[in-house]
Amino acid sequence: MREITFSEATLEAMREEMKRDPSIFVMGEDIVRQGGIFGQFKGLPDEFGTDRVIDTPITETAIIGAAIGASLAGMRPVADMHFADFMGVCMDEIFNQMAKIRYMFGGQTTVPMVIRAPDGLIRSAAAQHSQSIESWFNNIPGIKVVAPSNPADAKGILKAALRSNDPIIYFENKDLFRMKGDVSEDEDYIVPIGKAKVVREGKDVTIVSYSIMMQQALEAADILEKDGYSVEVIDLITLSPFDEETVIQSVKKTHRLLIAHEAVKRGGLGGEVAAVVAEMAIDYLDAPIIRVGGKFTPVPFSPTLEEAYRPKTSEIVEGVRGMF
Amino acid sequence: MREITFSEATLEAMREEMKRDPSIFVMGEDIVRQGGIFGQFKGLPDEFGTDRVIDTPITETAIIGAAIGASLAGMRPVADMHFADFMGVCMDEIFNQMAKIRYMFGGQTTVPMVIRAPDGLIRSAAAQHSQSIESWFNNIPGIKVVAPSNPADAKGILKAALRSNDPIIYFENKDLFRMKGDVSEDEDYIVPIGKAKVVREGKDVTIVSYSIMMQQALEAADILEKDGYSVEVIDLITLSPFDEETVIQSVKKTHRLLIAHEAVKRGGLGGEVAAVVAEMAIDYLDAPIIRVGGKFTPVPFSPTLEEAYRPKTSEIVEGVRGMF
Amino acid sequence: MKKDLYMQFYRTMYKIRTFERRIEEFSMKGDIPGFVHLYIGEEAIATGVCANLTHQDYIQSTHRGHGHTIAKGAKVNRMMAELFGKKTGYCKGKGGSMHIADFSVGMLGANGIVGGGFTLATGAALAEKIKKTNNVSVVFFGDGASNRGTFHEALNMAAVWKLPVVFVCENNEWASTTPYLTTTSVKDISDRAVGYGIPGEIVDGNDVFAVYEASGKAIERARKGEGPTLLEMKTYRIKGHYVGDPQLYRTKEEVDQRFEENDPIRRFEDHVLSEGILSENEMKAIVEEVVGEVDKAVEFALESPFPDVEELYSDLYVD
Amino acid sequence: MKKDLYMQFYRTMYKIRTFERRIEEFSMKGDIPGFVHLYIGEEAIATGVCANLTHQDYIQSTHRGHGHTIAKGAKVNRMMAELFGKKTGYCKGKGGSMHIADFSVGMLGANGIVGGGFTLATGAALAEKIKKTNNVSVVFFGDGASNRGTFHEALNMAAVWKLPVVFVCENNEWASTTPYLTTTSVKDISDRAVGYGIPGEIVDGNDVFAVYEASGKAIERARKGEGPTLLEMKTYRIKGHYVGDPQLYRTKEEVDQRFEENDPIRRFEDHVLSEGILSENEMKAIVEEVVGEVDKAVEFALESPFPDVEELYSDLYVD
Ligand SMILES: Cc1ncc(C[n+]2csc(CCOP(=O)(O)OP(=O)(O)O)c2C)c(N)n1
Ligand SMILES: Cc1ncc(C[n+]2csc(CCOP(=O)(O)OP(=O)(O)O)c2C)c(N)n1
Ligand SMILES: [Mg+2]
Ligand SMILES: [Mg+2]
Repeated sequence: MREITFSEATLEAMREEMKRDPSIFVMGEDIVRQGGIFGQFKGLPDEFGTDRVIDTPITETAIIGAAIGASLAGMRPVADMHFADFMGVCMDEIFNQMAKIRYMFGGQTTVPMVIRAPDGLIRSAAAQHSQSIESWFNNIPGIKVVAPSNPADAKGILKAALRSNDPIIYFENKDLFRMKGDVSEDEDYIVPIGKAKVVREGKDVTIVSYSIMMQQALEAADILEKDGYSVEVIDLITLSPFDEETVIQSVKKTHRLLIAHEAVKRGGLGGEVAAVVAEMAIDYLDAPIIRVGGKFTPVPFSPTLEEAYRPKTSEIVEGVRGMF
Repeated sequence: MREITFSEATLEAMREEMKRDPSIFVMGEDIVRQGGIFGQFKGLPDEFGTDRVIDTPITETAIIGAAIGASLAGMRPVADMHFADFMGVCMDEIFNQMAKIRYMFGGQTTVPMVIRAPDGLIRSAAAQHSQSIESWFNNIPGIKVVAPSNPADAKGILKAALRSNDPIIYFENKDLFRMKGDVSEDEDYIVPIGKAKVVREGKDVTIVSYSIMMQQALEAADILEKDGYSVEVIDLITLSPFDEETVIQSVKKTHRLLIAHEAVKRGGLGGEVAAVVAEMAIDYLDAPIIRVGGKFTPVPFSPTLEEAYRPKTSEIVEGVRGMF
Repeated sequence: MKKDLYMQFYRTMYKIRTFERRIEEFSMKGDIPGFVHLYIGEEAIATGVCANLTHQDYIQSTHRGHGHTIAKGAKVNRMMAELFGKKTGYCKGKGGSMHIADFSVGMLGANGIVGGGFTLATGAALAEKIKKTNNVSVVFFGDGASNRGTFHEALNMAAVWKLPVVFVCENNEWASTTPYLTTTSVKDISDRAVGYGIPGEIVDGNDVFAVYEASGKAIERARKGEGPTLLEMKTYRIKGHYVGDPQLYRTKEEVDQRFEENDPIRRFEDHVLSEGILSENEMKAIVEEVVGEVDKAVEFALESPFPDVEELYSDLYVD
Repeated sequence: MKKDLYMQFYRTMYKIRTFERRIEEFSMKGDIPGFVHLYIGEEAIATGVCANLTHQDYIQSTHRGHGHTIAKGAKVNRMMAELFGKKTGYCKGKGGSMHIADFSVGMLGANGIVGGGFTLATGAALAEKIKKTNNVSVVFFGDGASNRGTFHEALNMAAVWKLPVVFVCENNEWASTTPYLTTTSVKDISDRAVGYGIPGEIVDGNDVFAVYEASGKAIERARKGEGPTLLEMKTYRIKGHYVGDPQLYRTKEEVDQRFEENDPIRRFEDHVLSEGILSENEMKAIVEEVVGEVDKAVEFALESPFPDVEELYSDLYVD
């Protein structure tokens, strides 16, 4: 264990897995000379050559389409999206090809590939470079979606994704790339896909979150602790299909639920979590299910507006206080 | 009033509004010679000429992009998607341009346009021609989404959409096109965007649905009536942003809620409806919130599998029975 | 050698024609569910191209994919079963006509998305390049598909990286109900090769020999690592866009005339007979063999069960 | 007449240069939020093209959009305010550098999506065709953007329908950190015009006269209903991709040399001086005027308030 950044943790996962498995390669824009916008691919071209670390044209459609085709031909492509905001460009490839190929061809093939998609707010990147769109994919059977909240999980679940035989979207929050944390040096350190983690145990209320909002969730838990509330915090890590069992067990214990994410609240993943609980465990609930998320607007540019858009620790704290 | 089909009702709306407003034009694939796959544009080329009724190349990206551009230049384009399944091709244009242009440019312009998107199951059209993807757009601020369930509303809300200054996605279920019903001949017959309709009043349970699943919802209500349950049925009509008030009022009265749609249940619109109620009216609920929707798989081809995929009246009936 | 090849041409073309005729019949009766697009009149293209390929090579197909699938070596019985939605079909009944595929022979799938195959085929070629094999990848696509953005992105990528992929346009003059020149900005789609610095060639798509030769050259070029080629096969869509299409947009006379003048199978027969390459009897034997095979496929499909309901949930994820 | 035009060229180019230098300075200090892409060294393109346009004509711009916006006639004070995220900006602070726009002069917006403008400009041209005006639409785009599928779809559509739109490629040899030939399959992007049956032309993008003339011809052609043109302006990106780019992928020497050889403003000055079209004094007066204007814009921006928090919820829907 040693402290490294989230970005370095993903780099380590790539390096270790590319060494293990020659069928892994990575492609995207500005990887070779820049090492990725967030340094997340730095050094890979030198280590693995430009046959396996590939700069593409600015063609997200062809990047994802080619990754799919390469996976059908036995490779394990990693496709970098530059910004998650550009996934609209290749949405057809993602939902009509990648997600469906195994199923609609009756299991004749697998589509082992990973899409890396940096998402979230970053200082005034504005409407087309700040989005978190994970909830769309929750409605698309055939894809798995993960979103780690810290360097250790970033490494562990990226390694799991690189070893998986299913197509996986790996959302990595842009602002998290510089986060530091202890990360295992074990080359088989895996964070399993499909399992949520109870990162803080509590008795009075469950906060479900993931990715960068885990920071606000934990901060809120600290504040609420001082108020005398015992807060359980769950990090989903896998967003689709998410770990319903862990959430339900927690709510059965705490009787209260708040879900927080940076993505727009309306139509966000929180709705699905709330709905599952309202279906499976409503009798255990002693308060309304509260969701905290981005406001229902595109992300505005000006710092004052961006700050108004951003979901905040105080909203989580107020939300929980209102339950008692 | 006279009985016409859903397809004819949309045609009437187009014809009347195109006569009223010369800035409306329509473009898409196979409109001129075929009149649209579902006959929904039949006769328009003769009446309005091929300047205003336009056959495009097979380029959904350019269709939506050009519609956006034309709307910025003062027109009111209607863009036909052929099948809603193809919206992935132009998803970037839909969510990064159409939805955001007014907002991110500070209200300098409007983007008055309508996307017509035939969706849903139709006899074994399989994985890429059977989808209902409305829930994605619920997470995208700046778009309004409507989905009528019968010929009268089809006409009324299409006219409202054609007169609106906001970008609107009009989902029309493929199997509904041949549905017959009474439709107003009033040229100003408008079904307002943003308002749900209580189409059947009841006291014991609220079923929220829309589009083709309204048929199963009403059928289930009949069956349940015989069991002695008084069922209220709400047709959302506008899916995003949906009419929260009408749903909440109903649930406050009936204390029970089931949401049904043909789209995949997980990540579907039902989750958002459930979450809103679990946040705003949980104290009124006497039972779990049940959702009925498509199974979590791509739509399979074979009739037996397609039938297994399809959400059914019996699931609604069972769901409600389980609440008591 | 040459004779074997010619017999193979005939067998494949005739098998496609026979298969399609039976499909048309069952589809008209409503026995085959879903949308069905027939390859009748275009048989020489799939046949001529695929004769240059091994099972280690890949093809990507279209919504009009039966011919490609047969030409690549798939079995008609499992294809037929798939089109009927049966458990014994290639996709266990989950795919149907628009998603027919046989991965075991390198047939990576029909595609319900027009232009969906360009980038996938490019990716398969990229994989082979990384793996340093000399396998190639071929993508079939229509005149209509040639206008999609995926065409441009894939050709550019394949050209820059010199990938072993061949782009085969089947210009049948129609995209659904639309004459291609009303939506396509060039008469010869092969002209578009200029924009990628790669060879582009016009080929008589109803002449199986010409198709075989031109695609053979392009495939050889790809195998040698010299990069992609754009081939435009000129042909004509004989049937409606889909089975059941009322075809109000063109006259029966036009179609009949085009077919009479330019049926690729008739042209082949005339040629081999007049050149004395195959005899009437040899051809008759092939016809009988092929018709028998398709008849058996129909039986197989009709006798096969529909998939069990539990099958709905399988094949979604591996892990 | 000619002199007026030349003075306008100088004023516009110098205003862009001055604006960009100030933006660079404030952006480096962290006073300007968000990503900023500078147009330094490419001023002749926007200037020469837009000199042919009226406020009824449209342009679609890119992430590198300040130059286009100024050339189309927007006011630098409201631009500056927008880049600072202020309430008085063109977009009330909601857009910033990547979404600068002034609809009142026909500037339909910068675009954070590379290649996002092709189809929008095509649509604006379609609208004008339907309305039977003779307004035109121009879309600026980079060498990198020329590989996107939207390029192909828009050029095909514009060509088939003979729409009044001009496609202006700014080939500055770099797409972010990538030399264009490593991702673009043709040396001359104008070659791609062949694939759409439209004229394609290479232009010296650092020669404002050449730009003015070539784009004038293309715009005239568009106005007359003869359809689109693809122009490739050869230029070079003098600054980093964005302000703050460490530029590890090229040497400072290379950049300095290219700038020295080919600064479009210096070339203009040399030309008009040597031809005796403008005097040193005339040019100095323009410089002073422009610098004063930009200084005032900075003051305006700095003094303007940030938007109120309630502004977050406005401009989402009209109805
Ligand atoms: C992206 C997309 N848009 C539209 C369609 C509907 N569609 C199916 S086939 C077809 C025409 C295709 O024409 P072409 O590419 O020439 O192939 P052909 O049918 O002539 O073989 C259309 C428009 C589709 N399946 N996918
Ligand atoms: C669809 C999309 N993909 C990637 C990006 C990230 N990106 C922004 S600018 C740029 C390079 C653009 O190069 P070019 O088109 O040549 O324009 P230039 O910057 O040279 O003016 C890239 C890759 C983006 N904004 N949009
Ligand atoms: Mg065709
Ligand atoms: Mg460039």
